Amino acid sequence: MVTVRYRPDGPATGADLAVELCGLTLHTPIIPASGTLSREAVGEARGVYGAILPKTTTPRPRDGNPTPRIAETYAGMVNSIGLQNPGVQAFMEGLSDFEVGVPLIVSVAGDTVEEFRDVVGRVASDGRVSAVEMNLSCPNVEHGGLTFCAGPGSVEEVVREARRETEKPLIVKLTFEGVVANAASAEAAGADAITAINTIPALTIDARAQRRLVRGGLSGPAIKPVALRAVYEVSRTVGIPVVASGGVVSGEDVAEFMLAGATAVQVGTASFVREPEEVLAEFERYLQEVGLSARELTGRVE
Amino acid sequence: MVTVRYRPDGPATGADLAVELCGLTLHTPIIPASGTLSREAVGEARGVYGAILPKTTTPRPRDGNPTPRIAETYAGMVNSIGLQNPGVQAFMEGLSDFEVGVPLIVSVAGDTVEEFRDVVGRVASDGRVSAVEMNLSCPNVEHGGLTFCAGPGSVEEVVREARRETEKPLIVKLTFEGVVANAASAEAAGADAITAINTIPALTIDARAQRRLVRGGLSGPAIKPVALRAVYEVSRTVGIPVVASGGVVSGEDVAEFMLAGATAVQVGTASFVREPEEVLAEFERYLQEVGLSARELTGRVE
Amino acid sequence: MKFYRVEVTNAERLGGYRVLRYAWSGPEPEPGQFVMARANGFPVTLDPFLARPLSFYDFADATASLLYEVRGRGTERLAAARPGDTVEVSAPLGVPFDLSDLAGARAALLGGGIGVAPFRFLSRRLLELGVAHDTYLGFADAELAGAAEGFPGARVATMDGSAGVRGTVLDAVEAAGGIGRYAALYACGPNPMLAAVKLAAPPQVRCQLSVEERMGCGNGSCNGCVVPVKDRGYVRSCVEGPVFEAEKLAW
Amino acid sequence: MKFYRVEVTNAERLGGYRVLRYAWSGPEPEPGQFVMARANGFPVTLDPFLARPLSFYDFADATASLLYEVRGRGTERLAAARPGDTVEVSAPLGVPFDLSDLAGARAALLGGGIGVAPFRFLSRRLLELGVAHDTYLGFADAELAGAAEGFPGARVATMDGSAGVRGTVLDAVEAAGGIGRYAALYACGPNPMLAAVKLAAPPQVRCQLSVEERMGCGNGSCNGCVVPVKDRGYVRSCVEGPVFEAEKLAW
Ligand SMILES: Cc1cc2nc3c(=O)[nH]c(=O)nc-3n(C[C@H](O)[C@H](O)[C@H](O)COP(=O)(O)OP(=O)(O)OC[C@H]3O[C@@H](n4cnc5c(N)ncnc54)[C@H](O)[C@@H]3O)c2cc1C
Ligand SMILES: Cc1cc2nc3c(=O)[nH]c(=O)nc-3n(C[C@H](O)[C@H](O)[C@H](O)COP(=O)(O)OP(=O)(O)OC[C@H]3O[C@@H](n4cnc5c(N)ncnc54)[C@H](O)[C@@H]3O)c2cc1C
Ligand SMILES: Cc1cc2nc3c(=O)[nH]c(=O)nc-3n(C[C@H](O)[C@H](O)[C@H](O)COP(=O)(O)O)c2cc1C
Ligand SMILES: Cc1cc2nc3c(=O)[nH]c(=O)nc-3n(C[C@H](O)[C@H](O)[C@H](O)COP(=O)(O)O)c2cc1C
Ligand code: FES
Ligand code: FES
Repeated sequence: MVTVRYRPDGPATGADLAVELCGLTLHTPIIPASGTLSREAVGEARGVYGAILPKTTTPRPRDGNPTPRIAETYAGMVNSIGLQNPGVQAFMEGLSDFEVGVPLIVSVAGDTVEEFRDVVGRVASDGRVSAVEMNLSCPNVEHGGLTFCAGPGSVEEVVREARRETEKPLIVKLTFEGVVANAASAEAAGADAITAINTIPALTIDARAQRRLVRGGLSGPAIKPVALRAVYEVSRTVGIPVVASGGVVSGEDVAEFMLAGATAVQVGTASFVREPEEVLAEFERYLQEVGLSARELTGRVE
Repeated sequence: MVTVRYRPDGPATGADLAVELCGLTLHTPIIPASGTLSREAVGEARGVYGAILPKTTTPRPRDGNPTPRIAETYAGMVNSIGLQNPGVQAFMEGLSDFEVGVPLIVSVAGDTVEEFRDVVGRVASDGRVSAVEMNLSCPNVEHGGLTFCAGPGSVEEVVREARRETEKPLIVKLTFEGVVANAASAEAAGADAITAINTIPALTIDARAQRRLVRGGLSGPAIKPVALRAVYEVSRTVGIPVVASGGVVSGEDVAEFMLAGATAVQVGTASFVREPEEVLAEFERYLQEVGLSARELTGRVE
Repeated sequence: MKFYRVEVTNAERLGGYRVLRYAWSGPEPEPGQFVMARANGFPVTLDPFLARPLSFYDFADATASLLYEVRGRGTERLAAARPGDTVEVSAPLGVPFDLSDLAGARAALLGGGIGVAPFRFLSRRLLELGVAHDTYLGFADAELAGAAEGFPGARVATMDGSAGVRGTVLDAVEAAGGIGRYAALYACGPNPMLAAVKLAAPPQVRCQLSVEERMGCGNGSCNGCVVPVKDRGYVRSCVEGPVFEAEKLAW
Repeated sequence: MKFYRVEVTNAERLGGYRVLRYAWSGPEPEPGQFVMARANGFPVTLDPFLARPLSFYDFADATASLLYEVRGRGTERLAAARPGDTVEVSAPLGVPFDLSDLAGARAALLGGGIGVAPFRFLSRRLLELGVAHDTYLGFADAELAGAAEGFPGARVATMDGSAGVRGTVLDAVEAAGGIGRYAALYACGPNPMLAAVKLAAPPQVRCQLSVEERMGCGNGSCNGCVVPVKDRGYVRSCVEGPVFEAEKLAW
């Protein structure tokens, strides 16, 4: 045992935490953001997460980018991991590490529409997978340096094709730029839910060394108000559920995203600096104070 | 006199701070960001700023939005002031408050291309005005809720029209979304410089009160890495100078923006929480340590 | 905005509130003025990011005092400062109470909740000027009303009647003879209270209200702290206030 | 990641570095493991945002010690903690030095700069195990070499020759009889030093290197701290390291 527990939280409050997402029952609305929960850390979070969501997997293994891959910024960090992953085959072989008795959502990406379709089909056909999250913030090699989020056209196409592969819930994860239009076209193409938002394009420079440090995506509390705006607007545009991602640090942040319109809320970078259990405990206390259940929060703010 | 000076800075270092922006000589590369330096506070900053840049003025007076207009966020703030200003006529009558012996850049906006052209012509024809900054992050009433930054087309049109009105330097201020393409079309339409970036769309919610607090733009240190990315990419796309705006808090931040490609750097929100003089002093010490002049920094990082 | 790192000379509780004192040899504050205040940080604290406006509770012998309620993170961090620690404050800001034309007049000082803060200082100044005045303080309950200790001679009202007159600060005025006998009113507190004072003030009485709006900068730069005024849209309460003539406010 | 708020029992200087001790009754650390550490904040400090990896300098009597160099804001804030203050640390993390197969062997511990940190603890453990070993420490100059006090019996090199042997830690090994007589090498320091140790190590010698990469999480979640390994692309140094067999690293 340890000397002092960090911010002891008192007894569980008995608040009603369960939410429904695309027909799945999540016993809490909190989900790890893709790429921020390793298989080694899954155990730590038992009981906290309503679903498990591992790092994006791709058709072939990827080594990822050279270091430095991360840099700290004011209230956030910039990462450029480069989707390092062992490829979908090895990933599926190790999938049991992520089975902890809650729904398993698998994040996928590909370089082309074709690849996306294949990888969606591949993971969705596995009985252990409850839903698929398509990470569209990755480069579409058939369209130069642009990502699949570059516009409603490419979103539509890739989602429509993926849709043919499965009846399981298909969650489309979008970046901030053009999120409202992109969400609408994802819905039109058959998406079952939208995750908003991925990291925001950013850069860090080391002034002393006079060199570029990391060119990648900004995450963490810094981006919270931007993500909140995206969730608010997307949830007022589409009829499908919205999963929030971006800057959640506290239980009150979770509540704000749900009030803005989210059905479930991802915690990413904050899990590097806090125990997600504390976030959940704060959220429970919030629910108790306001006398509401988790699902009653969704979209409650005008 | 006061008991303790905040972070005493020691003697001036004698670093060479001057930069050239569109033919104007700025004795330091630091400029106040539009909307963050009142006439009451101009005096405080004497000697610090290489140019003065007051809040955006519009053809007619604007009352602005009801309160709450500001909310604090992690390492930043969201504002929705609503371009409160006395209108260009009253603004020009009070312009002498902003004359402190350095170039005066006037920020303007309008609801239509027509209004933009008129207000640019109006301010540029005044001998006291050295340059005009066009704030394109304001709604283009002829195109619904979209701003002039909605795409390269509207940027081109409004800049081309404004360009007819003056030979004075025309600086086009852009928001993050689509900044690279928009900067290219501003240049094509005759802009002399680009300011990047304005605030990022954001929202705050009061979880306790269960109400929306402020729907507006995020500024402050939180957005720094996003602005840095924009400056880096825009300066590698256009041939005209780039003025940085977004999240500068320290002298090292100023250096990073210049290394990324900026010719001058605006300080906005940070001036609410620090004395800009300290930022300049830190920047001077940085220059001395690296043994470079301010203008040698621009674009020095690959 | 310039912030000064000042040494805390005293930090104590007063009723439900806290007092923080610091040595100040800069421009002398006037009653009704405020400072932007915050805990230390580097280069500035991000926890929280903005400084907080707090009125001068007193100023004497080169020592400034603030009286504040711990509401959120900004005041919580200030409350953690112990004597010898430093905090960061701006110079005195804003338009103070106007004390001209008070010769022979009797004034009433009306504070609600933490809005009582400026009235110790104002009362001290009025005493110096020889202006007769009464201080009325309204609180939620007796615990908070413990702060009345800091206001010698003040009359107290509490909403729950647990100390002084039951009701609002205006009920305390009523109980003491009514508002009619004053030639000048100075009020500070939540907006509904200020509106009630404005409404209760007889037409011939000069009424000054100190308003409380969220502030971003404190020096007029952000346009965040506005209040609506008659015929002029919004004005910034940090530079054109926080003290306003009641009749100027559009509420 | 779970952080524990622990009380600082001791905070002092050691040469150019600092030692911080805290009571720890959680899982026992092993030499070569590290913690993620940071100053307090709410709900977490944003100044700075991420925690910092620091090796165990020692662990005995339920007291953990860290030895660190103040480089930037993270270590600066830790250095401000006084005995009685609290800081936040994770449980012990990472793969420790492998101490199996050492029977009868002689080991060398090679630390460069702040990379000396893990070797007090490792030396203590080797003593307990009865493994003969020598400790070599390389520093820039005599001031930093003051830290050698924390490593009883260690031999010192300084780049400027102001203390011990002039040169690198490998020069100190050379001066003491060469690297050939060791069956096991343990090294920690900047990457160029680790590469030099790997190069200098005779083929039959088992060589373990503790690498230093920027870390985001410390528990394998962010993939930020990777090092290139032979035939396998990149592996995460926080969970598959920080200690690696030298031959596995692709550098
Ligand atoms: C001129 C002036 C003088 C003042 N003098 C004093 C004084 O002498 N003593 C004193 O105690 N207080 C005084 N105040 C009030 C004081 O500034 C606030 O209580 C303080 O800023 C609270 O900061 P905090 O960090 O503790 O709380 P915060 O965490 O900042 O907020 C507390 C509450 O405000 C709400 N809130 C946050 N942002 C907004 C927003 N944009 N709009 C509306 N509500 C919001 C929060 O939800 C929360 O409930 C004064 C205010 C002004 C303007
Ligand atoms: C496993 C492990 C064990 C360690 N053990 C110890 C120990 O016992 N004692 C000890 O003192 N140190 C140890 N370190 C190093 C220690 O973690 C760093 O010195 C510390 O994180 C510095 O933090 P800071 O906030 O003081 O400095 P920072 O301000 O974070 O940075 C210091 C320097 O690093 C540069 N930098 C910042 N970001 C990056 C990036 N992404 N890539 C490259 N450079 C960057 C900065 O420009 C700056 O020059 C260990 C590191 C690891 C990985
Ligand atoms: C280190 C790191 C790795 C990430 N990897 C992925 C990924 O593989 N797939 C993905 O969709 N998002 C990835 N993200 C984005 C997160 O899932 C999340 O959308 C984003 O970080 C914003 O949330 P946060 O502020 O809570 O971290 C990653 C983020 C970080 C910080
Ligand atoms: C309170 C406030 C008011 C602003 N008003 C304007 C404005 O009138 N015109 C404009 O172009 N930008 C305006 N801005 C944006 C700033 O000029 C600046 O581009 C932005 O805040 C990012 O920089 P910063 O992080 O340094 O504040 C305003 C920003 C703030 C915080
Ligand atoms: S607080 Fe910024 S204008 Fe008043
Ligand atoms: S520090 Fe995050 S994976 Fe190692």
